Amino acid sequence: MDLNVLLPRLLALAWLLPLCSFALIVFFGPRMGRAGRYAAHVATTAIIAACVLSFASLGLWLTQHPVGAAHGAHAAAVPPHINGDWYSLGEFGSLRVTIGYYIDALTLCMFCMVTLVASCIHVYSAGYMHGELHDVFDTFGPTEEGRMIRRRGRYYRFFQCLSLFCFSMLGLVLAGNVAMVFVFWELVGICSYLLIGFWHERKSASNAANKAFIVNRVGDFGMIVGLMAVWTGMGTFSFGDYKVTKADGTVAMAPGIFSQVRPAANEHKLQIPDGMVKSAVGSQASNVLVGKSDAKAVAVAAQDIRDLSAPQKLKDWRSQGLGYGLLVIAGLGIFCGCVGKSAQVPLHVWLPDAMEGPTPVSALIHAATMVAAGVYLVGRFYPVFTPEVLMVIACIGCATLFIAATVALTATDIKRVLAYSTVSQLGFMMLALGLGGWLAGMLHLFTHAFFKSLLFLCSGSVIHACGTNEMPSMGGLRRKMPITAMTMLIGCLAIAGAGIPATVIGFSGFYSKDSIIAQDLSFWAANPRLGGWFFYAALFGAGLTAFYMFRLWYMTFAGNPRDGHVYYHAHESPSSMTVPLMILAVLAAVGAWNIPFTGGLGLQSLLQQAQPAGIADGVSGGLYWSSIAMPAQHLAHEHANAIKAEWAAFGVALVGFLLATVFYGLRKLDPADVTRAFPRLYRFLFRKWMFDELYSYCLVRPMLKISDWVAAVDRRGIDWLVDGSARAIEGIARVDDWFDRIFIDRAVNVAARWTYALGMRLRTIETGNVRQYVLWLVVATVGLFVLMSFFWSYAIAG
Amino acid sequence: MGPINWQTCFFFLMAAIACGAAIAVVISSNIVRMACWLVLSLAAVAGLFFLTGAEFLGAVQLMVYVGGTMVLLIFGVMLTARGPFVSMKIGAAQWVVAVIAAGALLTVLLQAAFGTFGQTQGKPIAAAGSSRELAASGNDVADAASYSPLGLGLIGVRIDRLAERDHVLRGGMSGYLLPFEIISVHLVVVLVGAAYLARARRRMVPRHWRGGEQPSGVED
Amino acid sequence: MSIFCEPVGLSHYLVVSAILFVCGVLCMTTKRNVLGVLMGIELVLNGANLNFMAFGSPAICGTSTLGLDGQLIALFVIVLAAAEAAVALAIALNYYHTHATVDVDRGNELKG
Amino acid sequence: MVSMTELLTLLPLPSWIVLTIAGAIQAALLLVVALCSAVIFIWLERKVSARIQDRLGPTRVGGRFGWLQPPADGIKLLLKEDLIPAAADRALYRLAPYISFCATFCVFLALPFAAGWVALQLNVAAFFVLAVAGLEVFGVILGGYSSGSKWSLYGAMREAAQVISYEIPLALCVVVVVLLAGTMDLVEIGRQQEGWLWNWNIFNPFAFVTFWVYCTCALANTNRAPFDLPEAESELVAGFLTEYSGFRWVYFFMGEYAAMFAVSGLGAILFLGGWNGPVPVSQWLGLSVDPHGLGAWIDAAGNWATAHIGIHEHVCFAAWLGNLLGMCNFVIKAVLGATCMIWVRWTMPRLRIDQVMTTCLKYCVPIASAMIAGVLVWSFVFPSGVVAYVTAQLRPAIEHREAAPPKAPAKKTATKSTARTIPRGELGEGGGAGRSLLVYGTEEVER
Repeated sequence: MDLNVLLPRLLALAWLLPLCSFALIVFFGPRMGRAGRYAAHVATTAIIAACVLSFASLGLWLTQHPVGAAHGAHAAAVPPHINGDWYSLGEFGSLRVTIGYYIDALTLCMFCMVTLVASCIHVYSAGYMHGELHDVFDTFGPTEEGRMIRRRGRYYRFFQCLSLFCFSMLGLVLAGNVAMVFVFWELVGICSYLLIGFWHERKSASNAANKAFIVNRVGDFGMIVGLMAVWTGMGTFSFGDYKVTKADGTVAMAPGIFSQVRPAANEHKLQIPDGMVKSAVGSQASNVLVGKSDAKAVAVAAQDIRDLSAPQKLKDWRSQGLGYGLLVIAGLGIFCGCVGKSAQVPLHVWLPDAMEGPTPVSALIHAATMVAAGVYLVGRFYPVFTPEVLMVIACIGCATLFIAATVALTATDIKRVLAYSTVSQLGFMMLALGLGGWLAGMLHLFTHAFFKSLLFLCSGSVIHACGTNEMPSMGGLRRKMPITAMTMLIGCLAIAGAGIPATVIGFSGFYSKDSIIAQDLSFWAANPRLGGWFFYAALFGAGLTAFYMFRLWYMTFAGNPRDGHVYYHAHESPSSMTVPLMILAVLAAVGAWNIPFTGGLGLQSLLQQAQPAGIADGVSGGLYWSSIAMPAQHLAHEHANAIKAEWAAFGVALVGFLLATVFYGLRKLDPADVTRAFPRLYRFLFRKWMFDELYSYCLVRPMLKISDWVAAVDRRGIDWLVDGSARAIEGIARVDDWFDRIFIDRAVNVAARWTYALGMRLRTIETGNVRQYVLWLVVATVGLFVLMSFFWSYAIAG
Repeated sequence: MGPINWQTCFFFLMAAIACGAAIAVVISSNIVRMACWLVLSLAAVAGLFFLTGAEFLGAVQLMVYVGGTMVLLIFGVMLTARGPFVSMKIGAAQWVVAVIAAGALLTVLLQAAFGTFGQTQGKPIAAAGSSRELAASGNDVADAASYSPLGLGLIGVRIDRLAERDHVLRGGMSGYLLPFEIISVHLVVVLVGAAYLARARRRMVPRHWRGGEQPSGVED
Repeated sequence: MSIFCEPVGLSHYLVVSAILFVCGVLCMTTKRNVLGVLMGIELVLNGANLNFMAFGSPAICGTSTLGLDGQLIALFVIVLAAAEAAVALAIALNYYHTHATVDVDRGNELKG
Repeated sequence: MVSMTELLTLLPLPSWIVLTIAGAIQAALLLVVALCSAVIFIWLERKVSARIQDRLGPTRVGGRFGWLQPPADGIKLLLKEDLIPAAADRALYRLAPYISFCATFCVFLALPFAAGWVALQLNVAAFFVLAVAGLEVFGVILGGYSSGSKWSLYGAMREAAQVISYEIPLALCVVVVVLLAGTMDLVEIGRQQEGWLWNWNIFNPFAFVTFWVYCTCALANTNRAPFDLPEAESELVAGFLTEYSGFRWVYFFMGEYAAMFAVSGLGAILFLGGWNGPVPVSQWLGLSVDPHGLGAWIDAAGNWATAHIGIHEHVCFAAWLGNLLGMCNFVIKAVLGATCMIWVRWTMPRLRIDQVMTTCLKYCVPIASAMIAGVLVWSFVFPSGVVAYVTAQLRPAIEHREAAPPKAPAKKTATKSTARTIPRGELGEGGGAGRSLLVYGTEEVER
């Protein structure tokens, strides 16, 4: 079968399998075995089948589009892709809302990564969540009276949500238009809400769920603005070109978003879409017409509106930069959504709190689904971003990586450390993307998915064994749980970017992080004034990453046990949990390697194939901020640049590692001394840069104040009105009641009495004697005859 | 004096039997005798049916009514075989009232009946009286009244309305299929209901026996 | 003898049916036995049936006849009478079970 | 064919006397048949039972073939004292035996002994037979009740319950054949089975099954063993016959034996070809109204002979002979059936009352119902029976309704009987066969 037909079907199947599993568990979950234990099998089967399908699709794709071929064409052309629509929900004017697909190498890689990681997490969850198979005494979530909650297990519901989560994420990846992306974007949000709040009896969990949801709404608001800008300016939501049937029946290709922003005619360089130019001209002219400043300007404006359909004037307007603002707004809006979803500063506050969910959920959110969605969307939408937007992305990413890395230094909750490390790594990705390193950013997305899911699952294993999240009560666990310790060590090495500089040997993080640093470096070369900040921040963040990750490892596994009780009860996890760990450990180590004997087939080359057209060569300056120059991507790979970056990264990581070893591994120095030396800084970092407090002061408290005020108005004013009217009605009712009693009731009673009396008279007729009734019948018949004979002469047939 | 009209002869015979037996039913007080008279009366009515040319209905009358009455008889014997029930007399006053009412009814009905006297003597059979014409007309009657037209009538084909000018009337308005089905369902329901009503009960204590003796356990 | 030479007309049948009907009514009013009442009902139905037959017979009514309708209705009446008898007998049996008698005058609990 | 009434019209008498005499003669003939059948069966019963049970007496005594035994029985019973118990309801007690016998006798009225030899050719004959046969139980109940004896009452109740129950499957069995034949006229049913052996109804698979159900029900309806609970001598002395003696007892007995003949005869007509022999001999001989063949010679010879006697009417002697042959066939079949009943009586033990009811309600009724359904399907698959008849009925009526212009026949039909408008042939048996009781008699005069 043609690949253009087969691939969408395969991927749709892989996409819908988790939905089927969701539906099955929704309807039959409680009946799947005792306490729904087979729900896990259903969900796992579905996701593993989806994984197999995804890899099969990837294989099929490679038969048609080998990775080497893309190298030659290099950026000059639109990357190979398949797009189309399965089903059209409706057309409203120029707006087509469809369920479509846009499949390229990125989509396929995302599919494989998501389904693979999710499969591991599903298997892991089957072991991790076994506590939910029977009634649960929730020790973490006492009620307000302080009693423990006893509730039924919700094993099947967990897998139900997991399936829906996978379905949503796959749908987001597969989506062929922004509207569909948005729908699944929201579905992902809902799933995360459900899963973070899985133990919703705990106040902290339900708060965290609400927080995640609400913070994401803030980002989504920006995203809706961006969507409106896209629709206004381009009249379509579709990524790729799509077929339209014109009024005369001919089928023509209409340009999608990518073609409009980077038309082939313009050598895939960024260009303001016609629609945006026109709408900008229109709004400008109408402002003039409404203001009526002077006759000449009005005439020009009127002429502009008349000329809207003339193509030759478009070029003039475009050269004036009309509509560029709309394009920036579109990019910023979309990125705003990504900020929310990918937990960038300042909307990062929900992610650490999301640790309240079960650990597999954290792994899923942090690695494969939720936060990856934001980065994915930035990558997908990359052609639309102007240099200004890219700078905003870079700044936010830079801030995020720095802030999160510093906070991670002071955290003691094992999951919280990992959460901030995630935020920090996401900052790395955003930074790379913002500095023009599409490839570096996306590569880090994938490698990070592998090692972060590994780290989370390891931490879950530790928590499972110890029954606590607090690292200060752990220690020395490597003897009790060697597999977890080893795999976690691999994860730490990977995230720290361990590798041998100047060679191509290293863990997966080594490739991605080094290419990010290299990108920073080349950006610095292009922008001497600005780039240094980014470079040093990234370098510092990389060092901190190595430090806090090994701090975590040492505190957990090395040394002597700090809490004998915890240590005594600790044990290695069951194989259903350790096997996924080992698989992920292998992936974390080799994930970024090229597969041997395939001519350089690997994650990097695949991603390179998917690189959007026209972004590799860089740009010099935007319309509003002309001093920026985005370097061409290949500059980062220049040997000198790359070597420099590798050594720099290696150096800071080594320093971080050594510091961690000294402080926590060998315990030569006491970290408490450092804390005591900088108490304010420590408190500032320990309170996570006071973000929660800031929001509390700026937003939550004023809101509560306003609510109190409104409530007071309600109570004093409106309640008074309502009560008064009720009292008035009550008075009327009393009068009514009196009237009822005196007049109507009496009338009714009199009638009833009469009826009763009549009935008492008439009852004597009812003798209960059947024969007498017959007699009455006879008499009545005769009487009727006689009566009729009076009125109708022929009644008695006379 | 013309030739004897046999139909008339038999009519009077049957009518006399029917009426006499019916009066005997009223008069006799023994339930079994009543049933016998009733059978006789019904059989005579069946004879009258034959005279009107409806053989099928006559046979149905015999079968259904005689069978039904037989069951009545059995019940009568079973339920009232004990001495005091065999005859339950009523007072003379009630008799008088009943007879007066019935007499009034009879008067009215007879008035109506005699009202038709001489009004419809449609067929020439009466005037002719010769046996050949009688036979011919009898055949007509038979043609119209045998069971096949009856069955066809049930499904809406009306042999006797073929000459009707109005095609709606000629169709006999509609068949009797729906009433027929309703009747059959009705019969089934009735049979089930009757079987339910008459089913054997575990305890059959008459009301007035129950009143006297309370079960001793109730007071405790 | 002349009466036997005249053909019978509709009114002859009507008279017979009237007598049957009235006898049935009398039976219903004067019998205290449940079964006697039932017999009265049968007589009444028969009187009515005879009317239908008479009106439906072309030999008696000539052209202005009910035609087959008369017979069909009579057929339905007979069937319904059978059904009625079945139910009535079941009721009578129940009555006997509850009252230990078949005297209808004893069943006057609905007396006002 | 010249009929008896026609012969009688030669006498100088008023027609009503002629009719009365003719009817009386016919009735007398049937009575003779009924009585003879009773006498012969009583004799047969003794012989068969003696052979089956090794009784020595009946096989030896009573002249040649024991012919003296029935007269001896008759004389003995006639000479017995006619006792009426003191507790009896005298009128009913006397009436009961006659009712019982008359009901059975009425069956003979509608039973065709041969193609032309039937006292009363009714178009609802099968129905009529069932109706009047059911009346027999009346006499039994009245006799049982009026005897004033509990044995009699018990017997009568049993009889009533049994007969009423078994009338249902019996009627269903008859309906099966009626559906097959498309008519209720017994003469027509018999005529349809003319020809070779395989034309008999019993060779229809459904009718074959029905036949055995019919046999069972017929046994039960005539109170023959193993269904003789009403007179179970070991329990109820003699059931409803306990208090009867003398000639009244004889009436009951004759009623029972005549009923045996009647149900056997009905079975013969419905299932076994009636008066038609297994081989169509009479057709080969032309013993019918057919003017060719041997029949014509017989007619000619017969007419020559009658002309010499002084009767100048055309008489169809061939048909008369054919009827005689048919009657022989019929009687042989009926007697064989009755013999089988006797055989069964002396072979099978008596059933309990619950077994009797089970047989009826759980076996006979469902089987007969299933056979009705089956025969309906049969008729649709092989539409030569009832379906062909009904469609033949329907077609002219519908065509007439659709095709006839409303004006043309209006004048004519308005004055005439509506039924006349249908050609007689299309009405099938409805035309020739449908006569009322009275009309039949008057028609005879005209011939």
